Amino acid sequence: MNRKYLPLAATIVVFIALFLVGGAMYKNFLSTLVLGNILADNAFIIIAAIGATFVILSGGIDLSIGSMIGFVGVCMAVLDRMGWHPLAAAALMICFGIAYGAMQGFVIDFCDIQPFIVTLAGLFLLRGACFMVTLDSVPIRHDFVDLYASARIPLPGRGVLRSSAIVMLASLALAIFIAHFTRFGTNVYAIGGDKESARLMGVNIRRTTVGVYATGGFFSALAGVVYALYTSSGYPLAGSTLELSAIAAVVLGGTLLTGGVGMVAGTLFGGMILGLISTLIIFHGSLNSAWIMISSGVLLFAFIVLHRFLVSSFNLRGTS
Amino acid sequence: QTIGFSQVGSEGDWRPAFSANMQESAKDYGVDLKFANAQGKQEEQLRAVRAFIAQGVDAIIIAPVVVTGWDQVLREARDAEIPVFLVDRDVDVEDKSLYVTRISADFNLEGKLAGAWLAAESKGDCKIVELQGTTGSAPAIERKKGFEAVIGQFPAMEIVATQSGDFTTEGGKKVMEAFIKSTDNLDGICASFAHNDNMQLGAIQAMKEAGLNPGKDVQMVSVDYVPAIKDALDDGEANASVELRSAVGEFIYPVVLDYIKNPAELDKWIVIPSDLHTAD
Amino acid sequence: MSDSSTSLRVEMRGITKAFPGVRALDDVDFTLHAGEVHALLGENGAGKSTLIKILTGALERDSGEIRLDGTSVDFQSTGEAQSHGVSTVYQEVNLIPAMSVTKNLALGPSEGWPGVISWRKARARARAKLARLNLDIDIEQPVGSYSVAVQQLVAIAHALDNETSVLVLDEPTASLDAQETATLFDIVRDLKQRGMAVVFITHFLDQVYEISDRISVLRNGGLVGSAMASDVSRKDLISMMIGRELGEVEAAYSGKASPQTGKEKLVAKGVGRRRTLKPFDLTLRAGEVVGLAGLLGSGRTELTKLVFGAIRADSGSLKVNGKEAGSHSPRRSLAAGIAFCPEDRKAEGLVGELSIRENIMLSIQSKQGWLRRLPRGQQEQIAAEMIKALAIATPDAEKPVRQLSGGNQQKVVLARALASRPDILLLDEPTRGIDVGAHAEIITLIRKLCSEGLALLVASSELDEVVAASDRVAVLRDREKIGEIVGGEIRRDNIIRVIAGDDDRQH
Amino acid sequence: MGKDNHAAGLWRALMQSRAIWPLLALVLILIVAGLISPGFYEIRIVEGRLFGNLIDILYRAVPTALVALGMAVVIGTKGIDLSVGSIIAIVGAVIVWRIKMGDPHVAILFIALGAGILCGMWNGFLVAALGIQPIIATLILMVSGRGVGLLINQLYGGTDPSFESAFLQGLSTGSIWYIPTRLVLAAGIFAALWLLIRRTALGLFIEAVGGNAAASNLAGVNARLIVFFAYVLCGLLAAWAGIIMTADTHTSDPVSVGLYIELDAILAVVIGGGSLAGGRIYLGMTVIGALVIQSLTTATLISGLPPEYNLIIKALVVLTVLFLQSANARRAIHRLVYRRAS
Ligand SMILES: Nc1ncnc2c1ncn2[C@@H]1O[C@H](COP(=O)(O)OP(=O)(O)OP(=O)(O)O)[C@@H](O)[C@H]1O
Ligand SMILES: Nc1ncnc2c1ncn2[C@@H]1O[C@H](COP(=O)(O)OP(=O)(O)OP(=O)(O)O)[C@@H](O)[C@H]1O
Ligand SMILES: [Mg+2]
Ligand SMILES: [Mg+2]
Repeated sequence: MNRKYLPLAATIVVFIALFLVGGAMYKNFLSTLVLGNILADNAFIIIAAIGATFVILSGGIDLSIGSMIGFVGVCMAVLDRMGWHPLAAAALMICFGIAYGAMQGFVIDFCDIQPFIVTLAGLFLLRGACFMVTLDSVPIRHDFVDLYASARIPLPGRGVLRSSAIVMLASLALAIFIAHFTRFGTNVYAIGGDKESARLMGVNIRRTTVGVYATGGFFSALAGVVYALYTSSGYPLAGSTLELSAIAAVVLGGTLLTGGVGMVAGTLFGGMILGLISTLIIFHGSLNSAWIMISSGVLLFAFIVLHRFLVSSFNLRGTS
Repeated sequence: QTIGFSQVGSEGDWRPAFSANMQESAKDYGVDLKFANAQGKQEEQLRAVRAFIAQGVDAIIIAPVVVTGWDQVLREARDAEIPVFLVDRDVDVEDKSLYVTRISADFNLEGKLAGAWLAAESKGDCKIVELQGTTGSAPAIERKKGFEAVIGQFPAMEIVATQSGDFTTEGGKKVMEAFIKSTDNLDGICASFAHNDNMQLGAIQAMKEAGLNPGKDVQMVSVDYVPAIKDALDDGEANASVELRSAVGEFIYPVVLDYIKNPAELDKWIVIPSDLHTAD
Repeated sequence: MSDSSTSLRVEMRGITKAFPGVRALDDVDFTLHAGEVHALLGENGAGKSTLIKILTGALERDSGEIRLDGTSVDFQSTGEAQSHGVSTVYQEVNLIPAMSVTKNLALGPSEGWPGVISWRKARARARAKLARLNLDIDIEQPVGSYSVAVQQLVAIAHALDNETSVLVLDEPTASLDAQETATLFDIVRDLKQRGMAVVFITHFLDQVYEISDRISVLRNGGLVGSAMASDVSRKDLISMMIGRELGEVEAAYSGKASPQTGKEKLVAKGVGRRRTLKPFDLTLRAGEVVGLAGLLGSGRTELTKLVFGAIRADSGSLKVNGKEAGSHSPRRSLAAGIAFCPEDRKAEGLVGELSIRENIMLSIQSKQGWLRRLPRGQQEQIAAEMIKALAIATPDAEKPVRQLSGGNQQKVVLARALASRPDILLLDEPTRGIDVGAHAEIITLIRKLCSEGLALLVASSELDEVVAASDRVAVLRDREKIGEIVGGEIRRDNIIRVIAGDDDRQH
Repeated sequence: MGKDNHAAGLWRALMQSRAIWPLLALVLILIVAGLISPGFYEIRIVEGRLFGNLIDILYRAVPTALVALGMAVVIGTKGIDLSVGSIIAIVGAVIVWRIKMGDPHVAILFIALGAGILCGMWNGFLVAALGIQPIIATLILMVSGRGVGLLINQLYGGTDPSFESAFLQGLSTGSIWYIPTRLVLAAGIFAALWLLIRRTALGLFIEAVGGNAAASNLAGVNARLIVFFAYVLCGLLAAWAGIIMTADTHTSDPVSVGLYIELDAILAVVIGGGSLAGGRIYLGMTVIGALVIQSLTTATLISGLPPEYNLIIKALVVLTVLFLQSANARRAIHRLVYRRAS
């Protein structure tokens, strides 16, 4: 096996191990129902994280994800109140996401400002914009939303694959294609690996940077749409601090935050591991708030250490 | 009985007390409580409710983070034949039969109580500074609405400055410090209304440090009635606090357990009374 | 000359470029004809790389005009230059280390933006490009896992494209062995035949005469002159470059008679590491220069790193100054008086953001410990001494090293090692990219240090340098030390014979 | 003529200096605030200490500035510390717990600092010894640290976490010679830190490790130890901020105290010219960065705008400052204006 698949394989192994441990500890855990829930409940995080994967692979970071999700949500809700069809509203918001992302990318490259700060300003700006749109949470009531909510593919066992999960898997396929089979994807890895070298090798840095953040914007807006449909509402505080979960999902999936190394597929499992950690804690159920927070940290730690251990031990054996 | 309880978070003094009360009094009622803390995120809450359904609990109690977005998951609970009870905040669903009942205090009423007390105290003539809760959060919105509904009746009552103190002592203190400067030492201000006690406690500190007399120069009214505000009331530094009970296990569990034993139609809102406490 | 004006490919007129504090190029003219190899020479910091960066769109010029095939051009990016048929191998190996060889070779200006890539085709193309350079490596491995020399070849492969009409090579041979250089030159000749115009920068004068048709010399940002290669003698060329005559330092070292007499400074017994280098024995004596010879990837770098403790040995024992060096690390080695100069200055040598002074101080300071900071005055004095001793071309010691020319960066790496006043000095490709004049001065300096009792180990891909400088040569092949050559036996042909394996000393 | 040249040279040097843009931003914000609120610059003496908006800005900026200084050091090593808010929460909980246990308050000061150091050591261990990426390594403490704080609160019951302590409150809200004590102490800490970074070789080592860890290692720098130390230092400074914040409100609120302070701290470092790519530490400019953020916050608070606008204003101001710092953007603006004029 090629060495570069190792972190991904280790992530999958750890996910399965954690899932089995949960199954051994709690009744009703080891079921397709729980698996389907993890897929659906984390769908928007994973979609956002897929966008973040591109940004991180390019050596950048996008902190505006959570606010974008909130902003898309409130706009969808307000547009619904104004009588728009949710799909039309979604299309508009996705265009907005792409445009906003592209603008961030342009500012980052043209003004040579660090992405952390530009997107942090984006975090403030979009959250502030949410409050401008509405302070209340607004329901989205439309037949399409009910249709979206009830559409599902049954899995063997009690579980179902909900529409959110389906959208998420489709985005994943799209993202894998973009990252690994297009020139743009290769350029993203290149500027993340070494921007100066990439520039000298003839990669168009500005176009790639703008493209990367536009892709990020697309996926976070899509995540916002999924979130809005999933909760059938818009809430100005929705998605707060979600950017951290998304970044954590990317990194847990084996992508290096310094850019240039990683895989989109890993992000799926990174996101599922975060969901699994929460689900395990909820199934346990007898922890108080303090221990809930502590144990999510401890589980995160355990996962990272296990992952490292797996990767390094395979690495040693692999080359001998 | 196994009951799943999805809590909003653990911010401030009030909510941890609420959570602790729920977990402790569960023992008295012989309930196996599955406690989940959403840390202020609706997605965590939806996850928790789904996990409760997957676990097959006997009933689910939700203290919602937001009012909207519940139709879908409540339908899933109904399909799994698990009754859902709301505590604390309300939900906005089309089909009210999706939950059994809401057992809680009334945020709007809390705001109104505070407003009414202040109107009586100031004889309907008062310039007020307001310390809001987290922007966009349900209690902040409701308490503001309730309060404004009452003072709207009195032409001479007016909110002259309002800012968010994020429900924290620190935030309340910072905001009050700024108010003190922007209103020239609270010149002409007759009252401070805070959406929770923690912010009011911060405000009291800020006023004392600026050489003002909270509770005397300015009427201090807030919501929650946590232990620390009791001391302030005793010292005369605060004037009134609307109690939001944290020991609500005794109100909630009997209703839930009764319902599990014999499911009967209940009122959609069982109101836990909010009392107004003053210095005396 | 009149006929060649019809085939004038590139014409640069009045190119000027200033950086804060330096005038890197001052009104420089440069022309390039189809079917010629034009060597661009000059001291370190003369402005060669700057000139070609301006030609290829990597830098903006302050003034001047560039014409390509008669039309005025203004490339905003290297990608744009590439699509106009100008490809370049820049001085610092510019590849993406974490990406596979295939992907690196597939990078470039993209036609049709969201283009889909067929990796099957890309792999075939990569193999073909590398085959042309006689390079047989696993193209799925990340480029960073290969040695600098291999990376250099991959960078050359990246620039070799049939669509290209102008090929610019900035010190492509600095880290190549004779064999790879020969392969490269065959290719260049072939391209020339087909009418391609080639710019070739190097500090090896032999190579200049071997391959180039015309020579231009830069000094201090100004053009000294251009001439046909056949019209200038080596001596004239050198004085054009450095502005004075060069003494006869390059003459063969005559002191090879007294080996094995100095005090044993460092003794390695069976030191090795699995999958890295087979256990070897090596002794370094005071006042002695030991050369390391071998082919590309034979393990010279590994050997120096093992001795320095940059790679941890898993067998054997190492004695430094008679004392057993227990667990060996760069920090301990430094404290024991060993200094090391790594081959990859960009990745392992320099901290680009820090100034020249700070880079030079790093080793001395870590020897002193963090609490005993050298006073600023003393730091400046040491830096100034080093800048003078190694002729580092810079306006002042506070310039970030990132902004220095390649050769001057290499001098800073050397300066750091020398400034820590070592008794044992390990140099891995120490003169990569250093100009003729400075090369001579550095060799003089190092010999002086040796005569004062320094033990020196030097790994170099320039066999002549090894022959010229060493009292003893250790030869490596396939990650194994296969022999030592001593004293008068040190001759180019002897070494090649040992490397090739028809020597009875093997195994 | 000569004088003119000299002035022009000075002007150019000024425009090229890193310090000018953040300072300019600070001055601009203060001017705008003065226009909004006429009494903005007034300084009086109330209750034995200086009192006024300008003092408030300095006073309120202290915790952010302290955390930002620690962050600057960590960022210098090419790291990041997301857990500073959690460290503040833990320190707050520890203080209240030890007070309720009846420890002498001077001892509590050291226990609290110890708690911060311990947290820093944990982060440093994960990053330097286990080699975990800093953002994820510190995320662990970020998510669990507030839980630890809650847990410590439970050690004494936790229903009423308020306390009184003349000593600790003196450190935070007291004053010496009309000057708030926390300012005096912060100035002392800044001086000590500056000496530590710039008058020992530590600063050089940190910047070298942040710039190129592999090269620094080969140059004999113990890169791991340096990185470890940076996190410990950051933990210590966050602990001091935690003491000030806890003593300020004399209560412990682990869930929300210092929420998002890590973002403000990082912002301060960047406004001060630091780069998240590591390799440089600018202590003085970081403090200016913290002052920019705090004056912005204070100005927004007194502006009378409803709180919904806070974030948008912050975003716009931050972007403007960064635009000004960007040479490329300045050039573009210049070109635009120039073309318009001609
Ligand atoms: N980005 C930069 N900023 C400031 N000065 C620079 C920059 N790039 C190059 N210089 C300066 O310009 C001068 C010319 O450098 P250049 O790289 O062209 O030299 P070179 O002739 O290629 O030397 P070498 O043989 O060492 O590669 C040097 O003094 C160098 O310090
Ligand atoms: N520290 C290291 N860890 C892993 N691999 C390494 C390390 N150092 C070198 N290598 C790899 O070992 C191989 C041998 O190359 P190396 O540079 O050691 O040979 P060499 O004889 O010095 O050749 P040259 O210097 O001419 O390139 C290369 O693929 C190189 O990338
Ligand atoms: Mg050069
Ligand atoms: Mg080598």
